[in-house]
Amino acid sequence: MGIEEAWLIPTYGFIAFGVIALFGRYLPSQGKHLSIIAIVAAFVTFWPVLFDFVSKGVGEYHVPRVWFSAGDISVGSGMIIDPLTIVMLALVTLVASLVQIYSLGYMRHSHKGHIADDPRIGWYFAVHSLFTAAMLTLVLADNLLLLYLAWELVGLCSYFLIGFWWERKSAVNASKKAFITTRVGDVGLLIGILILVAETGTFDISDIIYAVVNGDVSEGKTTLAAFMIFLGAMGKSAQFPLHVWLPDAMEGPTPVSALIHAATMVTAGVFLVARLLPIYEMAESAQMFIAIIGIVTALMGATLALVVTDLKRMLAYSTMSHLGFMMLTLGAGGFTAAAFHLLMHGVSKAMLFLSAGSIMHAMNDETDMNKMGGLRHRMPITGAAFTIGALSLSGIAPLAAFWSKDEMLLAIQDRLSPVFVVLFLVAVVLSALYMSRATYLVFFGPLKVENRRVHESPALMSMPLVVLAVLSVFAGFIALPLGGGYEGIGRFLFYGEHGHDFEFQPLWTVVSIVLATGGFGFGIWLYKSKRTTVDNLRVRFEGVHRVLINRYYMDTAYQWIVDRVVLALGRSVALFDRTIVNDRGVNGAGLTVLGMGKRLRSHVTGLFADYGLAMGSGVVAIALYVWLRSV
Amino acid sequence: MGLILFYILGGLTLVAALGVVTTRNIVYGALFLLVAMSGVAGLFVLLFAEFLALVQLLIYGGAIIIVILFALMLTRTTDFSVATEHRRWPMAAVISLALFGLLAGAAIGDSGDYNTYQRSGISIEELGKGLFENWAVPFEIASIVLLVALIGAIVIGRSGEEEGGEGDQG
Amino acid sequence: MILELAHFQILAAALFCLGLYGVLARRSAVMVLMAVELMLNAVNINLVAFSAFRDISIVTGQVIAIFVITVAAAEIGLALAVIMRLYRRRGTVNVDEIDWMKG
Amino acid sequence: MNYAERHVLETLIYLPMLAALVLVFVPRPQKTVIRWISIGSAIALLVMSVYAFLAFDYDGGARFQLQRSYPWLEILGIEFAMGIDGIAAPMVLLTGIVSAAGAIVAANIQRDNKDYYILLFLLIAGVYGTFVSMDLFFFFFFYELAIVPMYLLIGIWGSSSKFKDFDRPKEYGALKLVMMIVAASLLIWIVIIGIYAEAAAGSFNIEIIMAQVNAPGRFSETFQSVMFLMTMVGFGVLAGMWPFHTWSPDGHVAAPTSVSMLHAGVLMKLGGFGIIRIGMMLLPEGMQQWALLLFIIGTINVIYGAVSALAQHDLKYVIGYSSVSHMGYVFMGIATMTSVGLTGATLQMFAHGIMTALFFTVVGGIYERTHTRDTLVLNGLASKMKWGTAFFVIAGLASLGLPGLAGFVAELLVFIGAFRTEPILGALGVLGAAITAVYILRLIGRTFYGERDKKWDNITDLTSREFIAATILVLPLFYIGLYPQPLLRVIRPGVDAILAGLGA
Repeated sequence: MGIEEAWLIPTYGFIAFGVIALFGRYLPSQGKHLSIIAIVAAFVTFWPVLFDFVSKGVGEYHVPRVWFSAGDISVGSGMIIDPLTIVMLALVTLVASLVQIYSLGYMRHSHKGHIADDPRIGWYFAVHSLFTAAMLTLVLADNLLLLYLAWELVGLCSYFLIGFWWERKSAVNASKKAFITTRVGDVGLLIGILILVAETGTFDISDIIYAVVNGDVSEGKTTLAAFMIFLGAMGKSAQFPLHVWLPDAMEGPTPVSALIHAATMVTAGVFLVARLLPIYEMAESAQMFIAIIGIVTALMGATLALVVTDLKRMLAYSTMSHLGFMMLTLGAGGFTAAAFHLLMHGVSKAMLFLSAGSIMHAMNDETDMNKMGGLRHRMPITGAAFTIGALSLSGIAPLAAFWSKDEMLLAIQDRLSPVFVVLFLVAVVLSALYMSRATYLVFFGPLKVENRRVHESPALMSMPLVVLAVLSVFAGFIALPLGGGYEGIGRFLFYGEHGHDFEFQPLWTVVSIVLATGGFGFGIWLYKSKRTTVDNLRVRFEGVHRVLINRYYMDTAYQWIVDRVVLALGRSVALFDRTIVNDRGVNGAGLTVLGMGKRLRSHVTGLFADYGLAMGSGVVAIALYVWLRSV
Repeated sequence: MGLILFYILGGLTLVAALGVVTTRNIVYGALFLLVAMSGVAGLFVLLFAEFLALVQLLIYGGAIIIVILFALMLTRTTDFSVATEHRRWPMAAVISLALFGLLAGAAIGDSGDYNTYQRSGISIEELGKGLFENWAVPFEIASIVLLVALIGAIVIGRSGEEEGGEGDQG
Repeated sequence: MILELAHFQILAAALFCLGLYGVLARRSAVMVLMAVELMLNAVNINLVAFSAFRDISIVTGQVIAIFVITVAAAEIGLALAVIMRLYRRRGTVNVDEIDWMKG
Repeated sequence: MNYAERHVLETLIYLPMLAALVLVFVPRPQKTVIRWISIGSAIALLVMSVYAFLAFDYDGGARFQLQRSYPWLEILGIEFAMGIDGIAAPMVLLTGIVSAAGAIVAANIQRDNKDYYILLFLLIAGVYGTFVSMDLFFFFFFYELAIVPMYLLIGIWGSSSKFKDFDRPKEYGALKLVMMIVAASLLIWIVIIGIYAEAAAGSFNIEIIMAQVNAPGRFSETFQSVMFLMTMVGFGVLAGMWPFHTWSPDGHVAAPTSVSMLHAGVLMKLGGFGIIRIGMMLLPEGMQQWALLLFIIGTINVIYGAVSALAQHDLKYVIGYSSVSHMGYVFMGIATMTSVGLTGATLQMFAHGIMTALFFTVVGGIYERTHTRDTLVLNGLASKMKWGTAFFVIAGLASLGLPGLAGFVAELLVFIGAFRTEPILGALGVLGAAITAVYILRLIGRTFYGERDKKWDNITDLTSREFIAATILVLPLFYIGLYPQPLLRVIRPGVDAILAGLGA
């Protein structure tokens, strides 16, 4: 059981999906356990692959397999196993297993008086395992086509899962919006891939990178392809212009958000850019563009998270903001820092979503933070988990995200201009602020009377929380060289000559700790005592507040574009098609023929004389013609 | 000598024909037609086709003109003198003249090897033999044509009474 | 100037064109019929003239002339019957007013 | 060639005619007997088409295989010659699949289904004949045979529809459809006669004519370019080329389900097939001259079809316009004149044929139950029509080019070819795919998901018959999507032979 069997990991998911989708009705409780078995099996198979990988020495292993060939293009469906893949495999299989176990508990809600599974639980778990399988294929894919296939499949699964409760109109619209926005991004990705394929003649990632690196592909084409591919990444990872779908995606069940909109799918964009980083190294302007988009998204996400009252939407904005951080670091060429933060953020954010889920589960789907308060008395485990997650993501010292945020800070300050560094720090403070706001509003402060009966979630739901909490606390230490041939995440991720090991720059670390803890403390203090100041702050900055509440009016703008421009264009083209091309063109031709017919008929007067004249003149004309020719 | 006769008879026929075509009163037209027919008969005699001249006079002069007069009398077109030509007559005149010019031109230009005008008529029994030997079939057909025309005329003519003037089939 | 075939041909042409004019221009159907008779006679003249100026022993020209006359007779009979019906139906034989064939 | 291989192609033509003949003698009220005979022979056709496809020897075989020819009119050199090449084999398979599904769905026709089936089998015989015949004369003969029954099928069994500002009586749809195509076929007839005369080989057989194509002095530059333009327009009308596409939405709205399945599924591919077989094979220089125009029109087709589908309210109108848009990819694929592009075009013809047939099966089912196709009225059907929704969603995803389904592989190959020759137009094509996603999802979101209008409380899910027809169509979609190699390796020899001709 080594690297060669790595393809098994995604296959469990596909098989589970096939079996449940087709024979779900006949399986006990619609086959949800089968999906659990599949994902746990994937997690279990991951470990021998890891050990085999480590034992063989960290490097890039390529297991090629031909899928189909048409004309002179042959497309493979092989695998690449390299540190990035391993890290992603670990994250996806771990989080997916925990989320699926959590879903067992979460998807049981009081249905007509008694606690029972959701009527379509089978479909839920089927799409869940399809999603995990697709995500794992995406991570393992060695060629851009297989990656694009998995990319679309992941988008499709998020469409189904967001729109899972399709009785609700809002869920249907949210899922449609999500799929179309990501689809727009995917068009860019496809065009980017096609440009690269047209230039290099192959889909294989390593060949393409090799061709780009030693200059077979022209500068202009590489930059264009890089831009286009980043467009796809923006769609999937909800970066600035294409981020509008993420907050609405919260319509789906919370475990879905935990898995898809925190740990896996949204990180696919970051993964893609990381996988193709050498191409971006060659395209300077593209990389700068990524950095700019990253920082803009980060700030935007942070500011929106500050004002939103819905707990899940706040977490969505926080994800957006952290994805912005990762993109910024990739823009700065910080491959290891970004991958590391991706891991850490995945773990902590998934836990936050799961705890939000257990809160909602306990307070029958209430998500408005103002209605919560002082829940720590009633829900100690969830409370503790949420606080650890919040602290870690704000970058408080020993916890997971602190290490990665530190790494990112180092990567940014040594490659990008100070402006980025300052903005990065501002964003760090803001994220600490909104995390503290959320933690305080939900768990601390007085317990409201109506929340009296709230009780802790069942073991099935709280156990994953505990696992993730433990991870959030200790995961950070993998950055340090822990011996046994393992010299820290830096060396592991960036094998080969230019890997950098974890050096400890005291100055920046102190700055980040001070800012993070200061931000968090200030937040707690502000919301604890000075509730009034918060209100009049809101009043004074009324304008700013309204803008933020309306998500910078982006959604309304997009909706306006869709209604006014796209649909109007459709209607006008359809009208043009029916009136001009059809009535004028086709029927028109018919009518002209009829018209000619009518005119001809007018010559048939019925008068004998006219006919005689016509005949006579005919004879004369012919005779004249013959005569003239003969003369 | 033949030439003078030809001019006399030809002129007579042409004048009569002109009369038929231009007279205001239809009855005069019929009479002019009679004169024209006799002129033509004369020409036949000039061309040694005596039997033909006889037949011409007999049928045209005797039968056809009379029938036309009957028709004129029955359709009472005589009591009002109808304007002769309809409004597009100049066009007809032009066409006729053009045709005449062409035909005459063809006739003059025709340099066929025709032998000169000489007195050699054919006797009636030669004509009869020719008619009944190598033209027998057309002769029979002609008789059938006459028979059909006869019956047709009777049927059309007779069935007209009982219908009366019912609606006009537009 | 001795008599030649051309004279007869020109005469026949003149007669034919007069007949044609009559057919095209006259308003009364009966008059049209008469003009048709003229045209037929013109043809006869030509026929006989040709047989005369060619080899007279061949009787074709005259035989056909006879046939032309018979057909003319049949034709005039029928035509007049039709005109009688026409008159009874439309009350006029004026060619301009009979346009049942109008398209 | 064993006995079966020698006679499989001609039986593909004789069997439908035989079935029609047998049906003539079945008394009219025996509806079930008629139904079983038709479905039986349709399944037999499917089996034989699959056999013909598998019998095609893709590595090293002759260009035209399973040949069979009967002398018909020696003096003109017309023989009833049959044979399939790399391009025709998948088309024969497609015809088998779609006509089997069509015949099964046609069982819903109650009103004198005997005549319906007879006409349907004539149509199927015509389609098989066109794909299979190697003699230009018979190519045209079957081409007409395939189109003429359409008029009666739509005119009698179709359905007129009233919209708020215009209405489409079925007669109008039928008349327009057949009129435009027959008028266009006139152009094709001129081309065939022109080629026959120009080749002066005294035969209509393609192989003999092809030998003459690059004979010195003949098939001059101008001759080929004029003839190709006429071929392009002639076949383009049937294939739904842009300015002449308006019959497709109107025709489909009026047509009964199985007829629109066969029409959009197979007949429109005749157009594309014709352009390849006559345009590319016999008029190579013409092709090179007009390739850019075909490319531009193909892109217009894609964008125009997708955008106008956005604004449609009637289910069949949307599918009609989406067929126009997808045929645009076929034109683009042909116009790239690369082996990847042409393979993509052939695959797209195959994939789109199946997708549209699946679409129409479900839409037919919906119309059967709700008697309306207006998406403004229909909503929330998913709760009642589980399998109907599932199949429609699969067809929708295939048409918006989701990887893992047949549509994606075809569009991908076309795009690769396009990016090699005209990158800008290729990018527009990809944009077209995005617009497709918008209107498909709007359609699915509005008609299937969301809360159900109480009017549709008592509709039932697909009947077992419709379910079988839909499964026959779904399997190839997934199979080609996941593993297209069996189809691609058959197309390869056909495409290489054509490009060799083109290259010369």
